[in-house]
Amino acid sequence: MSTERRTFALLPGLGGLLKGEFHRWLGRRILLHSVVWTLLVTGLLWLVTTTMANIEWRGFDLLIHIWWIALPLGSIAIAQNALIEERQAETLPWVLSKPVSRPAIILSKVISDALGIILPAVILQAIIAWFMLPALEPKAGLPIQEPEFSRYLTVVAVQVVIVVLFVGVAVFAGTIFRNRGPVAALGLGIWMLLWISPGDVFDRLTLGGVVSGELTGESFKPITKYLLFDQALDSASGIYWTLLWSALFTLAAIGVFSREQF
Amino acid sequence: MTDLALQTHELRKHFGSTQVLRSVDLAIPRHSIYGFLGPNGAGKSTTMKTVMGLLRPSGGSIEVFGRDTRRYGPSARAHIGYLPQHPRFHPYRTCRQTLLFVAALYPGHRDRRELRDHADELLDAVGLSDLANRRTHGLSGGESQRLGLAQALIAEPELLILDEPAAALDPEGRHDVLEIIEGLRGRTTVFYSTHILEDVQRVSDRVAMISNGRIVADGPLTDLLSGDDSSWTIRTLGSSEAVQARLSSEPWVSSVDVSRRRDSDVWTVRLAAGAPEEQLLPTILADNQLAIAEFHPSDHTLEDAYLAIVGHNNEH
Amino acid sequence: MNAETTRPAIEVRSLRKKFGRTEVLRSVDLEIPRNSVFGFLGPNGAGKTTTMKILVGLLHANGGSASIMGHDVARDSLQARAAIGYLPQAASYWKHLKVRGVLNFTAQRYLDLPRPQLRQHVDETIELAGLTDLVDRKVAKLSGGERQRLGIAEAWVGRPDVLILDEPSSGLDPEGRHEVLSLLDRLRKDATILYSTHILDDIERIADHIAVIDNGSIVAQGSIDSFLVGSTALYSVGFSGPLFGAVEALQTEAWVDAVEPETDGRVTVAVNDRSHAELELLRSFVASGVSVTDFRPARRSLEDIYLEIVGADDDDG
Amino acid sequence: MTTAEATPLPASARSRSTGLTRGLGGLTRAEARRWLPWRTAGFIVLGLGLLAALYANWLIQPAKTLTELLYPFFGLWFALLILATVAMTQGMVASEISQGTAAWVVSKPVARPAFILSKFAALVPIVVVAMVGIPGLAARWVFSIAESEGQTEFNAGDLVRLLEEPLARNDYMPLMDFDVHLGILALMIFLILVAAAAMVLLGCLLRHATAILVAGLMVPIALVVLANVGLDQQVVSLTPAWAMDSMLDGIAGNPVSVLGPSIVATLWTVGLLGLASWWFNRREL
Repeated sequence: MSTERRTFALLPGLGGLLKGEFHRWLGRRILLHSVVWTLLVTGLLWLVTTTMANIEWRGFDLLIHIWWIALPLGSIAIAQNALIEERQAETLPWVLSKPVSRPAIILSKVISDALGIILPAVILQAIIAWFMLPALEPKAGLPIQEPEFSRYLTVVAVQVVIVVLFVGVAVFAGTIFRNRGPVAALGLGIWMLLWISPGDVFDRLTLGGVVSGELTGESFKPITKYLLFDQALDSASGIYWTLLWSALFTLAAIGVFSREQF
Repeated sequence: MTDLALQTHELRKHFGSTQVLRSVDLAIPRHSIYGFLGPNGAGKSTTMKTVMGLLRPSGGSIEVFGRDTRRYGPSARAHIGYLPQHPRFHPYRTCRQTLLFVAALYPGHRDRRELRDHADELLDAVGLSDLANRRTHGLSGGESQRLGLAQALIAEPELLILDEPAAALDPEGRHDVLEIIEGLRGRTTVFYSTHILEDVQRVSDRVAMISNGRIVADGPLTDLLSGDDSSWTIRTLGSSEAVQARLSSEPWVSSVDVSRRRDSDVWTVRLAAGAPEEQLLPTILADNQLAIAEFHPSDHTLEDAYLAIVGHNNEH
Repeated sequence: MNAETTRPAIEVRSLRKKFGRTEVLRSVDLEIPRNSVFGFLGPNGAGKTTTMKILVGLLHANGGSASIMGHDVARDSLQARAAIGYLPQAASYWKHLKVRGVLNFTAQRYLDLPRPQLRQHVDETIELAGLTDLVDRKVAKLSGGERQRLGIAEAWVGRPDVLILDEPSSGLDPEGRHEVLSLLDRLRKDATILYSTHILDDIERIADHIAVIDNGSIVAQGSIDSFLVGSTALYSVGFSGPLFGAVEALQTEAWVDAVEPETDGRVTVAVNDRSHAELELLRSFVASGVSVTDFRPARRSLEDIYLEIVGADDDDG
Repeated sequence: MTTAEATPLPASARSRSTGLTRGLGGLTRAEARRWLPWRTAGFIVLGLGLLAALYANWLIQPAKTLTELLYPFFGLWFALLILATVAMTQGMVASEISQGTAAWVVSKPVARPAFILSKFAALVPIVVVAMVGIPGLAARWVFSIAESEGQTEFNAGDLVRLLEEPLARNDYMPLMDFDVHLGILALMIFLILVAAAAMVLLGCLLRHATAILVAGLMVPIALVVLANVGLDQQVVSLTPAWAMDSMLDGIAGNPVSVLGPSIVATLWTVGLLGLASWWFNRREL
């Protein structure tokens, strides 16, 4: 009763909210996600590398392709829930009646979901692939190029940026839509847009220049060329810009959410 | 430190063109148990939600322990435990985890084991100890309400705001809730809304009534309950028109109202000032066939006071 | 009347239901006569909602049978549901609908009427439930009491033979409760009403039959009079002045079990025949010359009986 | 409340049908009203937006040939459509169950299969018109501009200039026959129907939204894998992957077979919906 209340926290309640979210991730959930991600990413990598003799991608380049499909879709599938789930269960007014600030709710969702994807889908898979692919070379039929470690780290960092972007987008969409459908559709639309990457200016202001590739008729994305062919990363600025975009989406989410009434 | 736990000043709220709160002035003294009454739609829940920061006020001010909630929203809420009208919880947490989650949202550090014991005590107090490890998904309305009360209490707040804490409960559950509120007397300020006037009469010290977005009565319970006592309630079985007619014709009877309640008639007989009250019973008993199930001075209850005040207010 | 029309509106025979290993309904038997108002009582978690959900086909029983207007709820669920209007405990509707939209949708599910007649029908229901000012309000924006009124209107708009209402008056203010009760009272001539509640006062006011469920079994059932008659009843009499041997006079009466003078100027009289007591108890006092100021049942009868029934059952379990 | 007497009901007012589809018509209309207008508009914007983006891509990077453009155009368009379908239909059943509105609807005298089928029935016209029809015709229009070398009322001088080089090189794929174009569109519709039916089934089986979406996203991926993995053609012909295979053929400029794959896809759709109805029928709410 007599506990002195700290009243000057920067984001009141963020610690408790994060604890709650992490508590939810811990245990069976993170295990399940790790298993599913491993099947989807390195499992598929293993399958293709060892069984499909006539495919031209079979090493780290294929890993990048799989990531580019799995990470945005997975991030959207997971983060679309962040607010919609609470809306549908009508728990937001309850949480908001506690001493928590609204930005803390948005941030706790972005941070916990991003970490919940980055750890099993990026970090874990990067480690598995790093050791698995060279070991698969005898079965693969073709030589597997091994990248420089520092470049590999950069590529992994780009994947983190991708996850943060799509989590930010999905959480933002959750503040303006009331159903999962449009939330997921907005995320998928942005993913497609990056894939199509309609031009230089767009490329420089987004990840487009780093991750697009197919439409130019070349089989390799710029980031694959960076990893395996020692080429420079054309629009590295896109990575920083994309981090900025993620921050902007998160701030927009905070702005919209702060005005909502329950 | 101010002596008021909660104070609102000319609080207003409209949704579009609908004025829900016209001007709500509340002053809830520290450590009081304050009942909040009013018809559905009068603005009780809106007032509470506005205090909790779930709705933005259209005008006026709210202070919790002397602090304006618009500037100090989260830190004001650190002193409040709130039970919404229809409590909902994260379906993936168990009842105990829900309490621990809420406790973690309040500032200040508490020993984990102590907190867990506290959570179990509260679950026991609201009668949910059997469900401590059940997920909140699929709790019945009554169970949710009990858990809602427990989570409002877990951080040991200095002000409890309870929106109809007993609405979904059976008589036993209602009794438990009243007992919990009673047990907080002198330590915590309780501001709660209810429709069950009996409950208010049992535990509140003070009552505010709201109607049409305005506070229409406010004060100690005893003030509201003092009234005239020259009215009698009689419940009879069987035909009684003759007696009623005879009674109505007596000069000292000012009115006889009869309402039918299942198989019996409930009469409300008002006597003129200075009437010979001892005459009433013999006059009625003159009819040999009339069976009388009840005969007593009308309880001047909160319900009467409520209906008088709210009904009066609604006419204007 | 032939046999078909005299059968009970709702018949439930040794209904059982388990969730996992938890037995929620052990054996529920109900017989609800047509055009009765049937109050369903019992503590939270006793099985009221589960029973109702089985009747509406939302849950499947593990044993026993139930029928509505002669239609088995498992085999002929559609016909059974066509005869039921149901108000669940926390009713939720599509959030994009307005009040009229909800009622239109439901009316169309039940009734095969041309549009203008259907509309007239919905309008009547709206008026009956006092929703006229709210027809264009989105469901999500309704207050608790308004939502409850919509729920009852929604259950009734299809003009079903049977209304199954799960706590129709919970969350309502005294006026609203009164309105709901008088609405039910008006519907009783057109429908059979089964409703659950915690508020015993509501039952006393309009129910003609009641059943009490506890721990998944029906522990008492019958017409409300059968509950009130035959049991020992206590009356409390307040007086001013002396008693003039009224106590002794009463003790000789056959319908009096005991007379206990209390310390606070009252006398408690235990009787075994309510109607005798109502006719003669007061007269006996007055005849002895006692000035009676207050005469009332010492305990609220139904609450008393309810607590006795539920309490006794809890002791067994 | 008033004491107004209710108008008595004519005896014929109670509808008596007791079939498995009782209430289907009304539920479908109610469901379609939910899709209109916003969600449908969303789909149209999405479809046309993709078209515009591809078009912009084409304008900005003029060095490409039409062959390189057509294949990704149809491929990406289809990918987007099927993903959008999956995204928009993921909550169709599951969130109604979790929010209790499914229980509300089936407490009325409607057959439970009708509840499931109405979800699907309302979707079909929207898929056909908004997601395939309108963008499909728009695409046809764009391609015919390209082929006629700008000889249309859409006289975009810049476009013609940008296209001159690849056209002059004469290495573009000629505009596909209109019936091939239609065949591709038809196969798209059938594939999307299979995906939507799969989403309905997943919505009945799974509780968690993430699980539904992930499983739903696996459906088109599985179809692509099945169509490409080099299975025996007879096995492929038993699955909707036949339609996928056939559609990819058409996109690549080969003759496209529509009838067989359409029938197989229809059978799968019916089967998935039947399974969903059966499952939902025995589910407790």
